Amino acid sequence: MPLITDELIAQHNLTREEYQQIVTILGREPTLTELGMFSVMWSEHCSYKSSRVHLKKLPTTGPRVVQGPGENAGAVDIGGGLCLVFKMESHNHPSFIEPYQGAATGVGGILRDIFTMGARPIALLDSLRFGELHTAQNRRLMRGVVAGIAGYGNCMGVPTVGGEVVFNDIYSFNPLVNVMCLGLAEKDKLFRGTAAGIGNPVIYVGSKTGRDGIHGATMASDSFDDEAERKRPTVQVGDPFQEKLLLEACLEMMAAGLLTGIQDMGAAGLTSSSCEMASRAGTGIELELSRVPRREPHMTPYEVMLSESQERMLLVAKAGKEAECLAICRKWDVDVAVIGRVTDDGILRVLDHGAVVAEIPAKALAEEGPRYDRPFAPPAYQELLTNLNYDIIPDVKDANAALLSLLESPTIASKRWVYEQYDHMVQTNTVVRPGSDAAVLRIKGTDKAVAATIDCNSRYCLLNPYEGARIAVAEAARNLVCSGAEPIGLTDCLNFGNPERPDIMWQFVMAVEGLADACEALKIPVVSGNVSFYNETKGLSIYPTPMVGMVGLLDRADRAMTQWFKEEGDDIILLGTTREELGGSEYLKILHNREQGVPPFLSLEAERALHDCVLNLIREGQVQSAHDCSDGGVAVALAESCLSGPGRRLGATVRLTRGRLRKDAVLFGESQSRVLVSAKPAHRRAILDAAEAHAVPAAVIGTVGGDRLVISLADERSDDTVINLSLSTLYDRWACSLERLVNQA
Amino acid sequence: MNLGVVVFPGSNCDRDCQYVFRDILGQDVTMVWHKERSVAGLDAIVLPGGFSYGDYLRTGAIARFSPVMAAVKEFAEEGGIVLGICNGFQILLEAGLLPGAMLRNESLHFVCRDVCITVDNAATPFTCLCEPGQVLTIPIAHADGSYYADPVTVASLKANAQIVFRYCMPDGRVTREANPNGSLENIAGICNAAGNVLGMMPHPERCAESLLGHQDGRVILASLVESLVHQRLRKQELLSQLP
Amino acid sequence: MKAKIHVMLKQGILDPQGKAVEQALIALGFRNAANVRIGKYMELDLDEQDRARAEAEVKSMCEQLLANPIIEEYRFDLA
Amino acid sequence: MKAKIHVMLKQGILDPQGKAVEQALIALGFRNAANVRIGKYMELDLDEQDRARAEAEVKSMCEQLLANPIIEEYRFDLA
Ligand SMILES: Nc1ncnc2c1ncn2[C@@H]1O[C@H](COP(=O)(O)OP(=O)(O)O)[C@@H](O)[C@H]1O
Ligand SMILES: [Mg+2]
Repeated sequence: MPLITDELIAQHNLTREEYQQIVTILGREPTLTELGMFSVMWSEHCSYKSSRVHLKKLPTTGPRVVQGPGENAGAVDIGGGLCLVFKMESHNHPSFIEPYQGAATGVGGILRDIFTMGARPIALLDSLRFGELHTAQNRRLMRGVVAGIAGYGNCMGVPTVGGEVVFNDIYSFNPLVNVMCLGLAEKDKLFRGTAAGIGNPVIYVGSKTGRDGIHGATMASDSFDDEAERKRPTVQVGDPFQEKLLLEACLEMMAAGLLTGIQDMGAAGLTSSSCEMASRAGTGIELELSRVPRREPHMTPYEVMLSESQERMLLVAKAGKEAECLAICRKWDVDVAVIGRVTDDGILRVLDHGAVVAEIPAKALAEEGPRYDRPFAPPAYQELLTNLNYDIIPDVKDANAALLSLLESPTIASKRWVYEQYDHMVQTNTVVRPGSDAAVLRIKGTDKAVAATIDCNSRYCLLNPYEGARIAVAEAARNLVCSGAEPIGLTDCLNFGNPERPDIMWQFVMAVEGLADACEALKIPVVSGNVSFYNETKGLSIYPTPMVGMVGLLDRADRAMTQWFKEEGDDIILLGTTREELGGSEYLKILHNREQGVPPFLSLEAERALHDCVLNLIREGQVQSAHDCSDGGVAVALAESCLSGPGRRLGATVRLTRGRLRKDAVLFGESQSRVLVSAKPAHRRAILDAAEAHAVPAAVIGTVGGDRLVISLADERSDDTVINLSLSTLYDRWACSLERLVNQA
Repeated sequence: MNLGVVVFPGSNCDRDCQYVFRDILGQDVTMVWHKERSVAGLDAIVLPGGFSYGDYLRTGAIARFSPVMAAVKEFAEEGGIVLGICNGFQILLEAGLLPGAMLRNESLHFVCRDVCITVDNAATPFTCLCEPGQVLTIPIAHADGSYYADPVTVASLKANAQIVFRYCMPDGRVTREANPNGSLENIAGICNAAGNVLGMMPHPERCAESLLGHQDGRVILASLVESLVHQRLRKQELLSQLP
Repeated sequence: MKAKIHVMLKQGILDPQGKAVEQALIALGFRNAANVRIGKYMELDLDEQDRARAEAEVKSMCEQLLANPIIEEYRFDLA
Repeated sequence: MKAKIHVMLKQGILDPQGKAVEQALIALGFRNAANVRIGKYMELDLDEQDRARAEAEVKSMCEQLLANPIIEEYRFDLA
């Protein structure tokens, strides 16, 4: 029995106090295996020790909530006995070390979280952050991550229908790879990760266990430093074919009524799945490790308990159903073994050939880990970021050039190069494919559809984490609304730096409060989520990036709306108010190389009114297109509506009233709560009336048609054409830029 | 009609094919597990898209040894109608039911998008409702779709009108620009010499409803059903003429 | 016995992967690299002492599964 | 000079391809096949006469591009 030394404790990322807590719980010194189990379960990644006190502020209830946070994924009711199960997760650190496998196994993990619930996965979305593509390393990371997501998702037959890609050098040494998955289940047939029924068999299903990713969970709770090199062997290789078989086998066992509980073996593998299932049910579990299928010889109990080999599940079957479970697994050619049983003593007891190697109260491991209310305070530099004197920034001279620069900046440019590598049509539900404000998927056997999107402007969050988080929620909801969907649920993935730093913790606390307030105001419950801390390299933190994944519901799939113009002669109407707001804009970054200022103002009342108005217009068939104004402002939104359709591209002639505002603010400012719609002229009156009834400012700003985008700015004295570009010029810059940047030598 | 959709481990368009034939075209569909050894009672067989056996080693290479493939081969030899879509096409090539082989896309990337194909042969059971030269818009989704065969084989494909679909521009011109994967002769789909086995890379089942954008794939699937009806009538006629 | 099997695309068949790697090598500054070709390499253990039988068996594996004779050629060693 | 490069997954790293092929071989009746591992094989011409320099160059190619040192190992011959 090795002596637990201070060094060993430090290697396990446990503090002296945490270790003392372990000794108190056990009433003795832990064994090495026990120390390993505590260290992974009490890591930031698994225990949420720094975030839990704040996450409590998020609103998690609502009439549609079937399952809130606390399970493998959340679920909302979509009527007709069905529910939508969804969650988002990060795989940032593994993707930096090995982009293809890191991203691929990230997809594998979130898929398991969904089918664990008894839901068949119907869609994936991915939200990515990379450094700018001027370095070979950033290009390699991007190529690898996209290929990894494609490699796994495509093979699984789950369409990747949406997401985000944003570029900023702050992510060069810590890219973000967040993946969200949606699944569909019958509401009363949801499965949960509980080990109920004393004496029930505990069954291991899936890939054999190897020495993969041992300490993956603690790695995700640690920053990168030069020792990243040393940690490399922990990379895991994904096997999507195995996962596909596992998916089918699990769904078949669930449908046959053989199971009482099920959980994937994700971070912290067999340890987390077993102790969490027991803890939720208030039971214990006894495992015999010699029965665990293995890929490598001579694995120690420590390694078996901590392995993060992919594509594995832990099931609790109903007593007497073992044989049927085994038969289904054999049919699908997946490894399976009965490795333990449910006990009544609340203890996770691990045996190796009959000898006890670990004996820990399951609740202590899963729920009674340390909790920290870490100190937080705004950083001294915060004021420098937001103080921006606009007098020193000249107004735009050549608006044509400015628009083209924005359209070809990779954050705004078309993401076709990415989403064409993803199968986004398999399962034949994709009504709105990637390339519009939100993806829309019909629900077979009903008239309904669901929409999904991920959004976060992390520059806003840097400048003001509270406002930035509120805007992320508002923008996600607006994207759904523009697709004709009513927002019904939210999942988040909170990517931040080191929580032990008060400035980072301040960003986190502010962001969570922003999320909470926006969700409260827009009545959108948070049903699942994930926290990823320690996103920093050599002391440099990423921008605070609270990714918001949101789902919406359409009563009629055939009313799904898209962002592109449809017909010559249609009116173009701008809903919402344009203010002089350039702070944190893509325009300031691209044209003036500044990431500064105050993010745009957001009134959640105005936002709600806008949503009600737009949803009504779409439901009544009064608009032909709807597009949210975000990065790059109205000018970019107009260009996107001209260019992004699958058929013939349509131009537009637009006149914007400038008033006393700067030209660049009118064209490229990112004022919130604005939507661009196009409509047949016959509907103009009804639309303007509806807008007035909802107290939403509305202006007819132009007409669809021709093969140019022409924008003029008017004030009391003049009416100047400031943008006049052919669609082919615009298209070339916007559609081909990303591919050019990724493939540059 | 009773169509069999074969389910290999790793198939992932099997349910899409089931849905389109059953719910959109109103036919009976039987899901055929790859370990079955008989396809008795089926009027036609569909090998769906996906990643059978993960497509590890080569696409379709391992699936061709599934027990059901012997029965499929026999069914085809007796004139039964067999449609292989995407991975199904790759399996038919590996199994030798169609000539040639599939290479990695020239771009080396998986590609998922709409393309145009022209119907080069409108006289097959899969295209009988098409006009010759008709241009269809249809999605592709594959990483290994660059069709290859030696020059002799290609010549005989041409001579026998076995090239059924070719990638083309929206106006029907078959150009290099229209080729999404580097396929020889812009080949998107070929049939066997007898005409009863078709393999195609594009996915007709993904565009058979207007809700999904367009429904050009429907004419291919409906042709297949129409051909089965004719085949049955012909059989009945022959039977009635027997003494 | 251990079999070591090499499977390559036949000469004359376009190898876009080889070409891409070649271009990447040149971009990295390896200007004197040329004719890059990429194939598969497989190793397996064969529980068989008789060399002739082992050879026949591996040949049969290659022809049935490991290589596609339309586009690929193979060679193997036994040790 | 010609470089012949073998790239394999490191020992202990899951090799899904190898596993699938092994199962297929066994299903085909090659019951004495085991431990199938699949890797990459690359050939390239190097316009370089000096053996030591060539060796250094190929090593550098492998480390920078041809192999992924995190999960793969490589070896090469020059001829
Ligand atoms: N930021 C968050 N907001 C809401 N719920 C969260 C958040 N982070 C985590 N949760 C919830 O806490 C639970 C544990 O999350 P996690 O450990 O990521 O799950 P898993 O074990 O599947 O990785 C989940 O139910 C998750 O939905
Ligand atoms: Mg989970």
